[in-house]
Amino acid sequence: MDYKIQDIEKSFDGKITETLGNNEYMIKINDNEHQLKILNISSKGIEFILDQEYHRAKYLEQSTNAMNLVIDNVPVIINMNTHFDDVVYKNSGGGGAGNAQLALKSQIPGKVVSIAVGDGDSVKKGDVVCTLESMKMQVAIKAHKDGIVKSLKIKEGATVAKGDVITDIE
Amino acid sequence: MDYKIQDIEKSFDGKITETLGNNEYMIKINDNEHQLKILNISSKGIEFILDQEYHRAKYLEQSTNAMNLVIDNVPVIINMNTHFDDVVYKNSGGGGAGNAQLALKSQIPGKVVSIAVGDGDSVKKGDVVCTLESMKMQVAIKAHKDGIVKSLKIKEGATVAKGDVITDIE
Amino acid sequence: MIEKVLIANRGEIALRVIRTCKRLGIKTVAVYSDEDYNSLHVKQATEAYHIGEAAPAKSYLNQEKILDVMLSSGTDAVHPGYGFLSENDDFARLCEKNKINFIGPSADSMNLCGDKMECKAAMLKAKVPTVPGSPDLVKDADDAEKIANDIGYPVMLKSVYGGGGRGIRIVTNDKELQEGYETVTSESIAAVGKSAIIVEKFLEKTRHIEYQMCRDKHGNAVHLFERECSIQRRNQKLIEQTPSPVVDEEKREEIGEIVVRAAEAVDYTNLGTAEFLRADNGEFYFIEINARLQVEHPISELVSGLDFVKLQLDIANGEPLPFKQSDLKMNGYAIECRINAEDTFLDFAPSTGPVPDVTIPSGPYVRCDTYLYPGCTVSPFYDSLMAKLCTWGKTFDESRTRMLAALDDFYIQGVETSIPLYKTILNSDEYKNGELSTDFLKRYGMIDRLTEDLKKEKEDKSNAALAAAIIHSEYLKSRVQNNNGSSSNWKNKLD
Amino acid sequence: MIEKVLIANRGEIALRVIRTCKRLGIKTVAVYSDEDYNSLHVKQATEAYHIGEAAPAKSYLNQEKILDVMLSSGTDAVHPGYGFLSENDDFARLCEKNKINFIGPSADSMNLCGDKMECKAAMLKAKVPTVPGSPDLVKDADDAEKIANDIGYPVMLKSVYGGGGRGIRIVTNDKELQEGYETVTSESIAAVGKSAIIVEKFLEKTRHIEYQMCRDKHGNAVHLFERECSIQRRNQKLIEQTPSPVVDEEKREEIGEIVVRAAEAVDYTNLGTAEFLRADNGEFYFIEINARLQVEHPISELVSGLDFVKLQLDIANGEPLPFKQSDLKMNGYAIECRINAEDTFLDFAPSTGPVPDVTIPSGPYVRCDTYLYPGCTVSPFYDSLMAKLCTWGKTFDESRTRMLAALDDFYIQGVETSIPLYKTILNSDEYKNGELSTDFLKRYGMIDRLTEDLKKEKEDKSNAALAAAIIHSEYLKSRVQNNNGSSSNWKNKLD
Repeated sequence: MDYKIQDIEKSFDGKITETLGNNEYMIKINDNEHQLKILNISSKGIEFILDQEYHRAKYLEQSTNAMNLVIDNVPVIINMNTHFDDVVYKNSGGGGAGNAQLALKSQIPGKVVSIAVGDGDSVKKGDVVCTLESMKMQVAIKAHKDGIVKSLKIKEGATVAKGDVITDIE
Repeated sequence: MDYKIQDIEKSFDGKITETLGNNEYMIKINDNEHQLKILNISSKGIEFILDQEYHRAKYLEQSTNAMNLVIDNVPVIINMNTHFDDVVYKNSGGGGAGNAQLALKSQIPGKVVSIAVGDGDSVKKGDVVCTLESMKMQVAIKAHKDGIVKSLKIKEGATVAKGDVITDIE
Repeated sequence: MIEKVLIANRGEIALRVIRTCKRLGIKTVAVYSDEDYNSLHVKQATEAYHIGEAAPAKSYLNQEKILDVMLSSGTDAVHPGYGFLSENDDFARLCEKNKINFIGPSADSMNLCGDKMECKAAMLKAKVPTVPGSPDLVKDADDAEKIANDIGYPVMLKSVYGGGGRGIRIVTNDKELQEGYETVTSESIAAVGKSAIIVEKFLEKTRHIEYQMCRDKHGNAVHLFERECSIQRRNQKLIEQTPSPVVDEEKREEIGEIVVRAAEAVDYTNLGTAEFLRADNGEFYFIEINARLQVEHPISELVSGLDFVKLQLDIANGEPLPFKQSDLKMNGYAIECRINAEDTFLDFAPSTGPVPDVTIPSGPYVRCDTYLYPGCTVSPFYDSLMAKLCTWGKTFDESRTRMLAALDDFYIQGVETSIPLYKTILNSDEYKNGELSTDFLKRYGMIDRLTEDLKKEKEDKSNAALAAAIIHSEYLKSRVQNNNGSSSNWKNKLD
Repeated sequence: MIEKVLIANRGEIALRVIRTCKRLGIKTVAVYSDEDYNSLHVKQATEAYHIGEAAPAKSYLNQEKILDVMLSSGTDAVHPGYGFLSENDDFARLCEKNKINFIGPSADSMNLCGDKMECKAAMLKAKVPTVPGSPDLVKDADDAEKIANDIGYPVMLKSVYGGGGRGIRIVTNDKELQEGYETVTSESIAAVGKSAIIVEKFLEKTRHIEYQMCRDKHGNAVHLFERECSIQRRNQKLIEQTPSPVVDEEKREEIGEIVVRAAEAVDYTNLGTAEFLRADNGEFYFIEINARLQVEHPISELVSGLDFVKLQLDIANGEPLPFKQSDLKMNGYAIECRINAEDTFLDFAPSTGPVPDVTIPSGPYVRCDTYLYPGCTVSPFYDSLMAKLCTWGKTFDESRTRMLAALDDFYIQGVETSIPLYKTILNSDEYKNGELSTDFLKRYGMIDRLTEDLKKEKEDKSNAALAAAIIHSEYLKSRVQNNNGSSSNWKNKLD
């Protein structure tokens, strides 16, 4: 994936290249490989040892394309393309062949930040139905098929669990 | 309610006598009235001002009859009779007149610590069906009527939400 | 003897006073506004009373309300801290009238300290050097020219009705003075309809050096050494240190004797501060007396070993000073950084809001006076000082390197802080060499250097930041793709 | 010059070393066992290496593994802390062989300090007073009687193979000595098959007083004043203070000169401690040298203003001491309380486990060296010292009252601690008056007084505790009876 750190000119290419077990991974950043060991991880932050050096990151706000974090007390904004919307989309039934499934289900737990449609609206496959906030990240939930929005189940400000039906699309 | 503090001889009678609004209450302990203002409260502890003096209590383990807390860094064990089991019991349908309701529902959210019965066992009204841990307190869930345990829905270690069916009793 | 002290203040200074009182077995009474229910001073005092709304005028400046609390709680003394009512002679007088021991100077002395013209006159009488200039308003341009020639150019022409750069001219010769006098007069008349001009020597590259002073009710007075507070923004101190790099033992004694005379000149009792400007030629000029305990008192505590709040209580109790000047020895070097909630890049604009997480530095010879705790709030109603970070060292460089390490450890989430700027300053050669002046930030382009330092810091951390971002992305995806969202599961899955 | 230091230790002492290195720009290498992944020393060092299982023998005592890390990480020096390998002369020799600068004495000097008999002989030669007794094993009962009469009764008969109270007799006259000699011999033979007896003067009501000493590689030596460490349990120090209440300036110098001779007698370099017993008659007797930085070094730092880890690094770099004895002045009073994870009422049995919450005290003249943080774990594999709480004061009573306030602020959830005991001790008249002895706890019935204090504390807090319980009960009930369980809802409901 491509990353860009705000205020720094060069851009970075980074990915996990190997999982070593015991919470250890090999990570490649541009042309260099680094060993990473996770000590703690949660939705709030991560503690890890990278090439024998301890680091602590706190995740602050983020969108799918930018991450605002504090690394060892230094605030950093990283711009990236996580393709996270796509992953959510695929897992909610979007992109699949079958059109039979009516219910659009949430693939993540989260709080409903905004709703883009109302009962009776017609939507195209891939249209944003609502936006959830999960783990401090805003994620768009998209229609998995063309159709009419029927019996919308969510309210702004309410929370949904993973697997909860957001709406039927007929 | 009657209270007894471990290692202290005398016993105490205490209750809320008045709610003053703005998170303030009058509390009577033995013969003296005290004014109490809550600053913060959660299942983990409470911060309050009692007669103009700030206190902080942390709740550690507790059962329905004993509370282990730390008040201003001083650990204290209080023995008491909260009648909490009774409250739960009444709210789960027990003590009522109607015998029609099959489902025994949990009136509190909690973790299943132990299960006292199995499918097909016969129970009397008031028998312990299972024990939940909620807010660090162990609470017995009792049968709301005589009958046979049918389709027990819970597992040890699992969590139940308020209103979840624990079992049917036919 | 004082047995119960009301602290008519909030924030770190309220905590500072409570700490000493607690140790001495003296009861404390906190007062708090709507904004401060959950503040530490409420939690640490023996008693706490709500006194009103968030706006200072409705709470911390509400003399009648505070008096009510003092009377009803059986308080026998009041500590005003700094700011708020601390230099309000009406309040001091109100306390005197109600037989509450005001921990500070008498109302009359405070009044005299607060009146700049009268105070200057008292100092001149006591042979305390003040900035050379007209003793009073000048009559006309020729009178001004005469004075300018007496004190030597450059001089400043100042309308007493001016302010904000208007009604002020720096002039370097007679011709400029005559022209400038006209301009200042017309500017002042244009602005406020009248003009009244004084002449003062213009000092370039000045340092702000002040002396802690201390005088009991029996007339015994000492100074407790100097502090240099030259690093400022908009006339507000940012970093203070003691000793000053330009004050040696001899100078310390010379100015110290003047300070004792200054305290006597206004019949000052309790602890206070005499502020001076030091010109680049080494001359000291008295500016004013701060008639209270100062923000930066901890560094003087660190080099004297004294507890200034205890000293204040003792003096207020009428006890004689427990030492003579010759008993006092300066020990080591101390620095204070004022950790403000402000955005250096927005011209130090305040930055307020909730602070969900904070890490307070600690360690040998590190002291941090603060009201911060995880989950607290930095309120827009009060000043931006969140913490005073102080370090001591046997040498200046020990104190400086300890400060740098402590600044590195200090983490405050949720608001902008002055911490990064201080790291840049303390790492600069100019600071190391003691080349200080009140225009330090501009003179040495510190904000630009800070920008560079922040960029370099980000570059140093880029690999670690990316690693954190990569792992977080994978973790998020796994929570979507996997039924059970726990982190341990994710780890097992990737393994 | 040392540029990268491996710290062959864990816990607070590893953090202490890292702190000074960080300030000086020296890189640090932490090592950690399976138990210590999440320990602060791992997080604060420049680099961290895993070295094995939790059991010390498999990690912190594993010389080969630690050497591997030193060589592969490019470390040029090792700081051993205290405990673990700090007094292991094999390890010091291994480092010397591999050109790693061992921050401590030479292997030979360490070896000599560790051999009680040889060390005593070296001290006698240097005219350092040791506990009077047989210079070596006694031949028979009559030999023992002769020595006993020389040094005066009471004396102790001690089998060198004894321990734990066995093979030891205190005798007060010739008759008891003859009988005791038989008993000790037969006890020792019964226990280990052989017997070898020494005679030593028995000292009653002794104080443990030790001197910090310091000697560079050029032979310059000074002492850094004494510490009194008489308050102990099972021969382990609990509370230390400096100066000792029974050491005045004259005595300090007198014993200090002996300490310098002791350092020279074993060719000691770097920092170390000479331990003495002080008999009730005022005589000092050397016991042993601790050839390392000691747990209680912070209080000596607080009264000397020095950074002992920096001093160690400088000496290891071959630099001469930057001061002479006459440059050193003792400043003020310092106390250390060792905050142990132990249950006072279970004979100080260790108490281990997770620490979900902790509040570290801070404030002027308060220093806390600790590895604790909220969410850490007190491991059963290592010693019970969780924190060293130190306070300084211009007077002893300032230091003492600051310590009491700091102890009050110290909260550690999840394990039993020695904090309540220390509050009882520091509040006692005997402690205030300096009536210290190694049997202080028993002599003054401190455990019983603690029981009383704890009861009183509970009584004082009973109203507040009940209020908390009452509110909690109502809150719980409302969560059952009310659909929405949030606390704010509950408050509204009750209102």
